[in-house]
Amino acid sequence: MTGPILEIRNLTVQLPKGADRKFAVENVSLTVNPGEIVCVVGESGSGKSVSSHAVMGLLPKGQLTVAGGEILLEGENVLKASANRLRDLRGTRMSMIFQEPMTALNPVVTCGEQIDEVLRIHTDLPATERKEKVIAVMESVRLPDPIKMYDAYPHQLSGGQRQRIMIAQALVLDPALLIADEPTTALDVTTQAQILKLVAEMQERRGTGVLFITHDFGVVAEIAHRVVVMQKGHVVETGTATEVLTNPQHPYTKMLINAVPTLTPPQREDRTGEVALETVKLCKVYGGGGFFQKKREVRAAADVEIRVRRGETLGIVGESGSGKSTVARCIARLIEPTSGGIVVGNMDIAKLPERQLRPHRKHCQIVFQDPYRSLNPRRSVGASIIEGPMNFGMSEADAVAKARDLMKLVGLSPDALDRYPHQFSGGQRQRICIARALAMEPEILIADEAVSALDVSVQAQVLDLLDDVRKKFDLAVLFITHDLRVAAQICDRIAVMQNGVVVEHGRTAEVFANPQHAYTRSLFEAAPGRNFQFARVA
Amino acid sequence: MTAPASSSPVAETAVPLPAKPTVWRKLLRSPNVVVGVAIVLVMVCIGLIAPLIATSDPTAINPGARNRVPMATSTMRMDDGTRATVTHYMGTDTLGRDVFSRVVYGARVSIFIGISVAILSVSIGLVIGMAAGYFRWLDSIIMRIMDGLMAIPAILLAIAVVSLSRAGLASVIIAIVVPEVPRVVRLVRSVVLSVREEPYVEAAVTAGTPTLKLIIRHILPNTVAPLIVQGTFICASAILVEAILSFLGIGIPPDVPTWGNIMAEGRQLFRIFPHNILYPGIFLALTVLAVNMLGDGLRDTLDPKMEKRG
Amino acid sequence: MISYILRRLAATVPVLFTVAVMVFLMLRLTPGDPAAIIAGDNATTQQILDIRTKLGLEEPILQQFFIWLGSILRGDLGESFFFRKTVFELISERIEPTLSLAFLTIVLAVVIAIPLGVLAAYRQGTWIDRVVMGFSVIGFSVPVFVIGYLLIYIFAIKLGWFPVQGYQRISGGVFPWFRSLVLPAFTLSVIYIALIARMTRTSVLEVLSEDYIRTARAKGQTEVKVLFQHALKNAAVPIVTVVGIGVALLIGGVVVTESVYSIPGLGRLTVDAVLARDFPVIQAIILAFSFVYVLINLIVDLSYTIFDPRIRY
Amino acid sequence: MKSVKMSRRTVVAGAAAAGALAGASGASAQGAANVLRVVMHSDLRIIDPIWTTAYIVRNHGYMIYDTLFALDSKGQVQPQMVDRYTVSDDKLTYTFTLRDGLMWHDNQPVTTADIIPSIRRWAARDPLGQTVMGFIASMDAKDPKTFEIKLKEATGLLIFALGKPSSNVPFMMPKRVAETDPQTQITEFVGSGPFMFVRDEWRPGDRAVYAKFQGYRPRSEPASGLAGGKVAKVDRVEWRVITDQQQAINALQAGEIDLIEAPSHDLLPLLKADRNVKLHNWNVLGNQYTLRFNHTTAPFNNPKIRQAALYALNQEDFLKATIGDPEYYKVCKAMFVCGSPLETLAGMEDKLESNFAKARQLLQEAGYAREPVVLLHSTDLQVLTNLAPVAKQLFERAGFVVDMQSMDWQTVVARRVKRDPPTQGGWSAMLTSWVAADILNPVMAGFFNASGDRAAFGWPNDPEIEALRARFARAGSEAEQKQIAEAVQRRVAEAPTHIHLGQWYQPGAHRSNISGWLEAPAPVFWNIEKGRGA
Repeated sequence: MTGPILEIRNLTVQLPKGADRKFAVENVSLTVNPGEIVCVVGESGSGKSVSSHAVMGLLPKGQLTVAGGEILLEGENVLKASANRLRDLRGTRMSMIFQEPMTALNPVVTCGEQIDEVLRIHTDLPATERKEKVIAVMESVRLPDPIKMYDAYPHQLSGGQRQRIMIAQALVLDPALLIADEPTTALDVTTQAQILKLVAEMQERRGTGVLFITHDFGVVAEIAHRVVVMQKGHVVETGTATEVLTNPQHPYTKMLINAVPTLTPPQREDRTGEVALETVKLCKVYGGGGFFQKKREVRAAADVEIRVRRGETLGIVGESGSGKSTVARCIARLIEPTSGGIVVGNMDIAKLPERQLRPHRKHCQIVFQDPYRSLNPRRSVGASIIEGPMNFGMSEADAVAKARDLMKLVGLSPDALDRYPHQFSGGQRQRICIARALAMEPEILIADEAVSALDVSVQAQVLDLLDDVRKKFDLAVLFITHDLRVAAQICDRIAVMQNGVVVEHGRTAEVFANPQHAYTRSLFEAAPGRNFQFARVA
Repeated sequence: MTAPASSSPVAETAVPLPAKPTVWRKLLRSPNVVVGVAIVLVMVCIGLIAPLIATSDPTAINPGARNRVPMATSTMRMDDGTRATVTHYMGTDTLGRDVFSRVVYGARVSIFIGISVAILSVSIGLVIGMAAGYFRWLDSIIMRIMDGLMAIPAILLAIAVVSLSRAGLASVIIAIVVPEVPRVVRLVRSVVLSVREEPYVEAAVTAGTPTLKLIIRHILPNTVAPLIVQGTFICASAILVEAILSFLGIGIPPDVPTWGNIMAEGRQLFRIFPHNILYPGIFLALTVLAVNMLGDGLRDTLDPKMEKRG
Repeated sequence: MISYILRRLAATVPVLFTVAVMVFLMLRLTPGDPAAIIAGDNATTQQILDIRTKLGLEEPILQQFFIWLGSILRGDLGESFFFRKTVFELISERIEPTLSLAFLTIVLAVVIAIPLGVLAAYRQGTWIDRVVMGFSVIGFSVPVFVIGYLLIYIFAIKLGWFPVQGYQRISGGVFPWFRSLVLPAFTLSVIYIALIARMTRTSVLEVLSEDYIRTARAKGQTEVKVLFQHALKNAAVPIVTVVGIGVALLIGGVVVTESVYSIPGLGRLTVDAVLARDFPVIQAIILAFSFVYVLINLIVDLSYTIFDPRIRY
Repeated sequence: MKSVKMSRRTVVAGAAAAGALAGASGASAQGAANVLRVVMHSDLRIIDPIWTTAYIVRNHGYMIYDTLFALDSKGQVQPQMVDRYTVSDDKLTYTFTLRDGLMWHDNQPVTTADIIPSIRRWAARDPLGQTVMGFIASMDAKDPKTFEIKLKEATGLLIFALGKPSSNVPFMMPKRVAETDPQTQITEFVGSGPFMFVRDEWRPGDRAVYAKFQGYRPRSEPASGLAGGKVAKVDRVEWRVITDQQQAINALQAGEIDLIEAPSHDLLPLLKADRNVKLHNWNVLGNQYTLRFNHTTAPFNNPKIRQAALYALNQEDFLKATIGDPEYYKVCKAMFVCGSPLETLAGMEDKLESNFAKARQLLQEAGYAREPVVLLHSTDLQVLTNLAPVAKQLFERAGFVVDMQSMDWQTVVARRVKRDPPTQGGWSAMLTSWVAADILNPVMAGFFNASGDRAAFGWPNDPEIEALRARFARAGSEAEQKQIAEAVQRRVAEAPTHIHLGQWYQPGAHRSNISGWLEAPAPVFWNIEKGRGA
C-alpha cells in the first residue's frame, strides 16, 4: 500500500490540572512511512511517550485527554475509532513494545501463552496452528529452543530474551506499525545492540513502519532513518538521521548532541598523588550457609584489586551483575566484605566493627544512582547536608555556613537549603548529594552510577561538576558506570568488571585504543553509534 | 541501571518542582477522613459532657422501673427520700437503670478503651519492632516470641488474660493490647527493614550518624504514617473486642457502663426490649464505622508509597 | 521444597513451645480454682483441698508444667477436670461442627467477596466502588452477635427458613447439615467478606497499574479478560494471605457464633472450659488452635507457588 | 374464643391418651415423637450426685437412680424403694423391707447389700446425713430384702433424711459403685431408676441422653411429687444445652425442643403470648434468695453489723430486680419457707424493711470502722446477676462502704471458700439461691450450720444455734420442732448467719402437646407424656 502508515496531525494532549504545564504535547505532527524507522528523541518530559501512547489509545483515563488533532493509521483516524475497533487494531495493525520487559510481561503466564494470547484474541485458528505460528515467530526473533521456551515464565529468561518475547508478540500478526517505547533503555549495552539489530532486521524483512522512542542519540545513530526531536511537548526539529545528527539546526538539538560524550577519551597525564584507596584481594560472597541444604553461593566480587590516587578518577565499568556496585559498597563499608583488605590512607577498614569504623567514615563518601531516593524526603536538604559535619562535632552555625558555600559550589542557590527534596529536579538533587558528600571533606568520593538516571544534558553538567570538585579538593574519585561514553569522558584509568572479576585494568586511553580482553572488546562493539561522528557545533 | 523515562507517560511530563500540597490539605480533601473525624469528635464530646446530658446516674438502679420502653417515665427514690421523675429516652434495663444515661457514659469508657489500646499497642509495638528490625541479633528471638503470641487466637488470649486478673478496665485493656502488639511489631519491623536499605539511610551511615540518631531521624518518621493508620484500625477493633468480651461475660464489670456491657446485658431481652441492644449498638457501630473510615482515609493519604516520590 | 516444609515444621516447635509456656503460666495464675467449682455449692474447705490434691494442683508449678509437657509430647492431652472424659475425646467430638462452620464460612466469604472486590477495583471511584467499600466497612463495625441476632430474628423466627439454633451432624445428611449452618456461617462470614473484598480491591488496583496490564490492552485484549485472566491471578497472593489471616480471626469469631447459635463446637468448649477453669482442656485447645494457625500459614505460603511461578522454596 | 379453648383442650386430651397408651406399652412406635427434648438450667458435667451438690447433677440422679423414701406433693415422706418399715417402741430400731422387682440397669436385682454402702457414702458427704449418722449405732442387712438401722438415741430425722428431696439426695447405687471413696467421683452409672444414662451419647456442653429402662417396676400408687409410681411415658429424654436464654425460648417456640426447665423470667411474656407453649410451676415450694456473710473477717464478724444489714435490706427490691413479675415471687420473712410446716415470722417482724435509720444507728453502736464490704457479684447466671447491685445500693444507703467485685459464677464459687481477708482475695458477702426443699428446717439447711470451721463457707460460729440444732435433731414431735425452729429464727434475727431475701418461683415451659409434668422440688421426667402435633 502507499501513503504513510502513521500520520499524526497537530496532536494536542491535555495534562491534568496542577501539572507544571497545560499540555503534555501540543500540535505534534509526524509521519511514519512503510519500512521506515522514525526515532522520536527527547529528554524526560518532552512528551515523546505521550504521543506514542496516544496512538495506541493507551493514555491513562482521566489523567491525559486528547484535546485536538488526529492520528491516522493507514488513513483511519484512531482517535475517532470505537473502543472495539481500537481493540481490533491493536495487535493486528499496530502494536507496541515497552521499556522494561520484566514488568511488561505478565509474570504468572508462560511466554508462549502470552504470544498465543494475541492469536486467541484476533484469530480463530485451532490450537495446533496457533502453536506452530508462535513457535515460528519465536524462532524468527532468534529465541533459542522455542519449544522449551514456550512453557518458560518471564522470570526464567534473561532481559534480552524477554524483550525478544515482547517483540515476537508484537509482530506475530505482522502489524503495519510497531511502536517501540525506549525498548533498550533497561538493557545492558551488549543486549541492547542485539535488540536494535533485531528490530532493524524485522522491520526490513516485514516492511513494518517503526516509531522508535528513545533518549539516547547513540541508539538514534544506530537505527534511525528519520529523526523527530521533541522538547517540552513540541516538535523542534525533524529530518533524516544524517541531517539532524551531523547538521542540527535547532539550538536544543545542538545542545543535546553536544552533550553526548564521545567514545574517544582525551589524552590525560598520569596522576601522581599519594594512594588514597587500595583494595587487596577484596571478596564478597552472598548466600552460602543454609539450614537444611546448602544455599548456592554468589561470588559478587572476587579478588578485586584496585588503587586510586588523590586527584585521580578510576572508572569501574561493567554490565549489570558484574559486581561493580558491590565493590563500591564494600569500600564505603555499607556491606562487610567477606575477605580481603580495604586500605584507606594507611588503615585497613575492611573488618572494622561499626563503632571503630565511624571516625573513618568521613574519609570516604558516596553518591548514589537514584536521585529520588538518596535524600530523606522528610528533611530539608540543608538538614541532610549539615548532618555529617555535625556528627563530627562541627557547630550548627559553621555547618550551615559550609552548606551555603557548597550549594554555591554545586551551582544551586544557598537559599534553597531549607527547601525539601521533592522541590528539586533529578539533576539538582544529584548536585545536592554531591554537596552532602563534600561537606564531609572526604579524600575518596564514590560515584555509583551517579549520572545514569539523568538526561544527557543534565548528565553532562553533573559530570563536569564531578570533575571540578575532583580538581578543587584533589579527590580520589571511584566512578562506577555501565556507560562507556561517560567513562571515556572523565576517567583517568578504568577497570572493566565481569561476573565479579576485574578482567581488564589500565589507562582509559589505552584500554579504549586497544582493548585486550574479549569481553572489553564486545563492550565496545556494542556501544551504540560508536562508528558515528556526532557533529561538534558551537 | 534503569533509565529515567518511567513507564508511565504522566511521570515523564510532571517534573515535581511545585511544592506538593501539605498532608493536612490532602486529608481535608478526603471525605472519609472528614466524616470519620466529625463523628468521632461528636462521640468524644458526648463522652466528655456526659454528666451534663445524662438524665440520671447511670449506675443508679431502680427495681421498680425495669425494662421500660423508650420515652417511658419513672419516679426515683432519692437518698433524701424525695422522689424525682425521669424520662427514659432510651428506656431502662433489667435493673431499671436509664439506658440513655448509660449509653452516654458508655461513650466515655468505650472510646477510652479504644484510644488507650491503640496508643499502648502502637507504642509498645513500635519499640519492640524497631529493636527487632534494626538489631539483627535481637530479631530472631523477638520474632519467635511474637509468632508465639500471634499463634494464640486473639479472643482466646483475651479471655485468658481477663480471667487472669480480677475483671476490670485495666485487665480488659491489657487483654486487648497483648494480641495486637505482635501485629504492630511486624509492621514496624517490615518498614525498618525496607527503609534501612534506602540510599538516604546509607548516606547517613557513611556520614557517620550514630545508630540511635539514625533510627530516630531517618527510620522512625517512615513508621509514623503506617502506624497512625494501624492505630486507628486497632482502636476500632478494640471497641468491638470489648463488646465481645462483655458478650461472653468476661468483660468490664457490668455496673460500669460500656456500650458492650449494655448490649451484653440487653441481649437476653433482644426480642421483647430491643432498645437495650439497639441504641448502644447504633452508637458502637457508628463510632467504629467512623474510626474505620478515618483509618481508610488516612491510609489513602498517608500511604508511604505515595510519600516516597515527592 | 520438601526441605523447606521440613524447615518450616521444625520452626513451629519453638513457637508452640512459647505458646505452651505462656498459656500454662496464664492459667496457673488465674484466681479461679477448678477444685472449688467441681466440689459444688455447699462443699466444705476440706473437701476442696482433697480435690486439689487429687488434681495435682498442690504440686509446685514448675513440676506441674513438666509433667504436663511430658504427657503432651507423649501425645496424651490429659483428662478433663470435669467431664469423665479425656481431652482428646472432648476435642474430637467437638471438632466436626467447628470445622464445618469454618469451612462453610470461608467458602461463602471467598465466593462473595472476590467478585465484589474486583468489581470495586475496576470501577474505582464510582458509586459501585463506594457501595462495596461502604458495606465492607460496616461489616467491620457491627459486632458479630448483633448480626447473629438480627439474622435469627429475620430468617429463623419471622421467615422460618432456617433453624433457630443447633447443629446437625453431617452424618445425618448433607442437607440438614447445610441448613443448620447457613445462618451461622453467614453471620461469621460478614467480617471476612469485608476483609477479603477490601484486600482484593487494593491488590487488584495495584496490579491494574502494572505494565503487563497495559501490554494486554495493547494486544487488544477485552477488559473482562484483562481483569480476570491477568489482574486477578497476579493479585492472588495477597488475597490468599488475607484469607489465611482470616482463619486466625475465624477462630475468635467461632467462639461467639457458636454460643449464639449453640453449636457444640470447639469455640464453646473453650469458653465453657475457661469459665470452669478446666486447665487441661484450655491448654489443649489453645495449643491445638495455635498449631492450626501455624499450619495454615505454612499452607498459605506453599499455595503461593501455585499462583506465582516466581516463588519457589 | 371459648370454642377455641375447648377444641384445644380436647386435642391435648386426645394426644395425652395416645401418649399414655404408647407409654404404657413402652413401644417406641411413635419414634421421634416419643423423644423428649429438654433444655435444663445448666450443662451436665459431673455425674456423681453424692459427690457434688450441684442441682443439675441432682436432677440427673433422679433420672437414673431411685430413693428409699420420697417426698410427696403434700410434703409427706412416702416409701419409694422401701415397701414397708417398722419402728420399735423405743424408737431406736427401724426395720426396712425393699419392695419386689427392684432391678439395676444391668438387670441385677437390688439387694440390701447395695443399700447400706449407698447410705454410708451419702452420709459421708451430706450435712444432714452427717447429723443423722451421729445418731446411728449400726446398719445391718437381715436378708437381701430387709435391713435394720439401730439408733443411739431417738431422732425424728432418720426417715426424713432418707427421703431428703434435694442435694444431696440419698440415691441408691449398686454395691461396687457405692463403695467408691466419697472423695472420688464414681465412674459407672448404673442405677435402678426409671431411665438409663446413655453414656456414649453424652457430649458435655451439647447433650445428655436418657433411655427408658424397660425393667423398671413402678409403684402402684399414682405419681405424687417425688413419690408414687415412676412411670416413664417417653422412650428417650435428651437434655440439650442451649446457653443463650433467648435462643432456648426461640427454639421452644420453633418446636425444636419440647421443654425448658427454667426459662428466664423476663422472657416469660413471649411464652405466655404463644398458644403452642404452656408454663408450669413445677417447684411449688419455690426458691429462696440468700445473702451469706463471711463471719471470719471485718465487718461482718460483728453480729451487730450483720443485724444492721438485716435492717438495711428489703426483699421486694431484690425480687423485683431479678424476677420482676409479682406472679412469680413472694415476699416472705419466714426463713424455713412460707407454706412449709415450720413457717414463722418470729424475730423478723421489724427486719428487712430497709430501715436505714435503724441500720445506721446499729452501725454506730457497733463502731463500724468503714471497712469495705467485699461483695461478690456473679455476672453469668441470669437468676443471680441482678442481686448484688441491689444489695450494693441498699448497703450504701445504710452507710456501708461496698466494694462490689464482678466475676463469673465459677469464680465466685472459688472465691467464697477462700478464708483470707478481703484485701487478699477473700470476701465479706455473697448472694445465692436455695431450693426451698433444701432449707425446710435448721438441720438440713446448710447455712444454719454454725460450727465455725466445720460449717459451710462463711464459717459462722454460734454455739447457741448449734445447741438448738442439736435439740431439733432429737425433737420427737412436730410441735417441738416448730418451737425450736422459731427459737433458731429469733437467734438468727439477733446475730444473722445469713439473710433470706424472699421466695421466687421458677415456672418451666413446655410445648402444649406435653403433659403430666409433676409438681416436685426437683424437675422429674417420669409421668411426662408427649402428644402428637402442636
